[in-house]
Amino acid sequence: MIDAWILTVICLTVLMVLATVRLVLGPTAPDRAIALDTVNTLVIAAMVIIGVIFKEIIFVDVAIVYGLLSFVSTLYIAKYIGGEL
Amino acid sequence: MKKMIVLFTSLLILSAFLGVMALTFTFGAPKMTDMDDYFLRFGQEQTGTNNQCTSVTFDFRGFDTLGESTVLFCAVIGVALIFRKMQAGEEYEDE
Amino acid sequence: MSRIVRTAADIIYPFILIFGLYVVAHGHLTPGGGFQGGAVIATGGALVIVAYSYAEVREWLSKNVLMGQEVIGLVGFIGVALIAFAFGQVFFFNYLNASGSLFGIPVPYGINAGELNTGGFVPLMNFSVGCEVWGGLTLVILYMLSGLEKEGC
Amino acid sequence: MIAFLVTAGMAFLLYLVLTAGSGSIGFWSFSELVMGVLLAILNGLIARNFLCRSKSYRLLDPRRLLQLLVYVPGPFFVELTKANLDVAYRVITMKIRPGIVRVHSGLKTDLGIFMLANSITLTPGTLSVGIDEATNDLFIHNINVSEGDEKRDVIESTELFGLANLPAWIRRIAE
Amino acid sequence: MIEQIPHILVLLGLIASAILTYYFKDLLAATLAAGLFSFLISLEFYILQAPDVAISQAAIGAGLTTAIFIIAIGATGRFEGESS
Amino acid sequence: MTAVEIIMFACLAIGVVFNTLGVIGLLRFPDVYTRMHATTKATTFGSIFTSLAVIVYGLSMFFSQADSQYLTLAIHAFLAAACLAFTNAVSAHAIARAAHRSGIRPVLAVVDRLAEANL
Amino acid sequence: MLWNLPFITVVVLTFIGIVTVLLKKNLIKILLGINILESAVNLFLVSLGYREGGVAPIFTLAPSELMVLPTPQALTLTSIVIGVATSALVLSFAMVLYKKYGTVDIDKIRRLQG
Repeated sequence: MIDAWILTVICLTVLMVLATVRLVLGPTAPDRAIALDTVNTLVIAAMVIIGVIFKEIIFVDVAIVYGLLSFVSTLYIAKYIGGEL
Repeated sequence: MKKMIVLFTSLLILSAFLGVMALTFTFGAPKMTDMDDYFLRFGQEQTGTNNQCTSVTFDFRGFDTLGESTVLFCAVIGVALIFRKMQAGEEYEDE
Repeated sequence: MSRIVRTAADIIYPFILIFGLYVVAHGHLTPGGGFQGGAVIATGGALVIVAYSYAEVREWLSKNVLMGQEVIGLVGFIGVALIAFAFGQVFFFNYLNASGSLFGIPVPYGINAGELNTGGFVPLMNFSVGCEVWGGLTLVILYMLSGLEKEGC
Repeated sequence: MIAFLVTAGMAFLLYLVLTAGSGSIGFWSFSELVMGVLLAILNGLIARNFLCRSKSYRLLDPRRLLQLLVYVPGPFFVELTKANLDVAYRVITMKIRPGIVRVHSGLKTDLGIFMLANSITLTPGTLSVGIDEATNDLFIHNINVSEGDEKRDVIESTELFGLANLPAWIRRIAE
Repeated sequence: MIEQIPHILVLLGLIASAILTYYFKDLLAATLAAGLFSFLISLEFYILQAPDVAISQAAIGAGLTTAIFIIAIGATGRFEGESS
Repeated sequence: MTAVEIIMFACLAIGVVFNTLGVIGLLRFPDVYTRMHATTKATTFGSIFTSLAVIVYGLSMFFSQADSQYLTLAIHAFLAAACLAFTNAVSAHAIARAAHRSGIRPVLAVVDRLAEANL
Repeated sequence: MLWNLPFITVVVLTFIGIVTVLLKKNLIKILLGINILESAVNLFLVSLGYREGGVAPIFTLAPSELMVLPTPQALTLTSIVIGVATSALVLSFAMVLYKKYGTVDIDKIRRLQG
C-alpha cells in the first residue's frame, strides 16, 4: 500500500539528480534555467506525495507555497537573460 | 603557494575535528531533551497554541525573536540609508 | 517583460496575498507564522516588481508606506509584549490565553483539530511580525532595484 | 468600488477553499468566517488595482464563468493529453522539424491573449516565444512545422489545434 | 531501509550543488546552483519533519535570495574576475 | 486491490512515466526551445497526475471515513497542482522570450519569423 | 540509522563554504559561500533535533504523540529571514563598491585602496 508511494518518491528524486546533469552540462544560461524549473516541478510533486507518506495533512501547505512562488526566481533570471534588468 | 598549503592543512584539520564531533552525535537520538519535552508537554496549555514551534518562537523564547526582529529592522534601515545616499548623488570619496 | 507575464502577475498577486495572510493567521495551528507569511507576501511584491518596470512600480508601492509598515510591526510586537505589565505579569507573559476574550478559548490537551480562536497573544504577534517582514523585505528589493545604473528596467 | 468587491469576493472564496473542513457551519467554523471576511477586506483594499487593471468585468457574467469551468477540464485537458503523447513520441523517435512561425490570434483583451498563450504553451508541439504588442500576433515555436507552412507569413490560430477549437472557446470566454 | 533512499539522494544532491556553486566561473550559473541548493535543502527540512523551516526556506529561497543576487549581478558584472 | 487503489496506482504510474519522459527529453534534445517542449508539457502533466493520485486517495478516505481532514488534503493537493500548471506555462514563455532576445537561435529551424520581425 | 549521513553532509557543506569564502576573490561568490555555510548550520540544528520516528511538533491532527524537538526548529526559522536581510545588506555594499572602484574583486580593491 505505502510502498507504491515511496517508490514514486524514489523515482522523482532520481529524476531530480538526472535533471541536475543538464544544469552541469547546459551550454547556455537558459538551459540551466529550465533545468532548475524542472527540479522545481519535481520537488513539488515529491512534497505532495511525502505528505501522504507521513500521514500529515498540513504538510501540503509547503507544496502550495512552492507552486505559487517558485516562478518568481525564474522570472528574475529570464529578465536578466533577456537584458531588461 | 606556501600560504595555500597552510590554509588547506588548517582546513583539513578543522574538517577532521568537525567530522569526529559529528560522528560522536547519533542521528535520530538526541541526548538532552528535558527542555523540549517540557515544551511539548506543557506548551499547549500554557500558550494555547497547537504549533509548538510558534509557541517557542513567540512565547517561551520571545526575547530571541525580539532581538532577531531588531536585527532585521537594522539591516533594512542600512540598505535604505546606503541607497538613499547613492540616489542623492553623493560621491563616495575618501576623506 | 511581455504582456503575458504582466497579466499573469496581475492575476496571481491577490492569490499570493490571501495565501500569505492565511499562513500568518493560521500560524498557531498549521506550519507557518509571521516570518513565513511575511516572506510569502514580500515575494508576491517581488513578482509585481519583476513583471513591471521600476518606474511604474515606484508609484504603486510607496517606500514611505512600507517603511511605516515595518516600524508599526516592530512597535506592535514590543507593545503587545509590554501590555503584560498592565496585568501585573512579566515581559512576554501570555496574558490572553484562556481568558475567554479575543483568541482566548482554552485548548484541549493532545492531538485535536484546532480552532482559530485560540492562542492568546500569539496571533497578534504573528500579525505584527508578518507586517514587519512584509514591509522590510519588499523595501529591500525596491531599494536594490533603485541602485541599478540603467533606467527603465 | 466594483474592483474592490470583485477582489475581496475572490479572496474570500479562496480563503474558504483553503480552510474547508474546519468546523460545523457547512464545512467552516464561525471564527474562520469572521477572519476570512476581515482578510478579504484587507486584500481588496491592497490588491484591487492589480486584479482589475484592465477595468473589464466580462468574467462576472455567469455564462462565461460556466464556460471557463467547462473549458479547463474539458477540451483543454484533452489537448493536454494529446500534447503529452506527442511529446512522448518525439522524445523516443527524435523526429523534429522546428521553426518559429507567426500566428494571427484575432483577440484583443489581455486576458484572452494570456489564455491563448498559456493554452498554446501547454498543447501539442507549440510554445509561445514572443508577442507583437501592436497587432496581438503571437510568435510560436513549433516542434514540427508541417510541409508548406514555412512559406506562409501568417498562420491562423485554429490550425494549431487538432481535436477541439480552443480559440473559439477563448473568444467566447474572454472577448 | 527503502524509505531512506530519497533521503540519501537528497543529501548527495546537496553536496553536488554546493560543489557546483564553488565550481562555476559564471556567476549567473553559480546563482542557479545556489537556487537548486535552496530547493533541495527545503526538501531535506521537509523530510526531517520541520515544515515550519521548510516553508520559511521555500518562501525565501524560491524568490527573494535569487532575486537579490540577480539584481546584484546585474549591477556589477556577470563573470568572476571581470572588471570595467 | 480495490478499484480505488487501482486508479491511484495507475495515476502514479502515468505521472512517473511522463516525468521520466520529460527529463529524458531535457537531456536528449538539441537546443533550448525543444528542451522546453519536453520539460514544460511532460513534467506539468506528470505532476498533475501524481497530485491526482493524492486527490483520489483523499476523496476516497473522506467518503469512506467521513473525516474532514482528508477533504483538506484533497483540496490542498488540487491547489498545488493548479498553481503548478498556471505558473509553469508563464515561466516557460518568459524563458523562451529571454532566450530569443539574448540571441539564441533555434537549431535545425526551417523558419524563424520572430528574428525577421525585429521586435 | 542512516550512519550519521546528515552530520557528514553538514561537515562537507561547512568545508565547501569555508573554502569558497577563503579562496574566491569575487565578493558575490563569497556571499554565495556564506549562504552555503548558513544553510549548513541550519541543517545541523534541525538534524540535531530529529528524533527517530518522531513527527513534526504540531498537534493539529498529528499522526502520533512522539515528536521531534521544537526549539532548534524555532531558532532556525528566524535565522533564515535574518540571513536574507543581512545578505541584502552586504550585496548593497558590493554594489556601492562597484560604483566606486569599478570592480568587486577584493584583491584589486585592496590594491586600489593602498
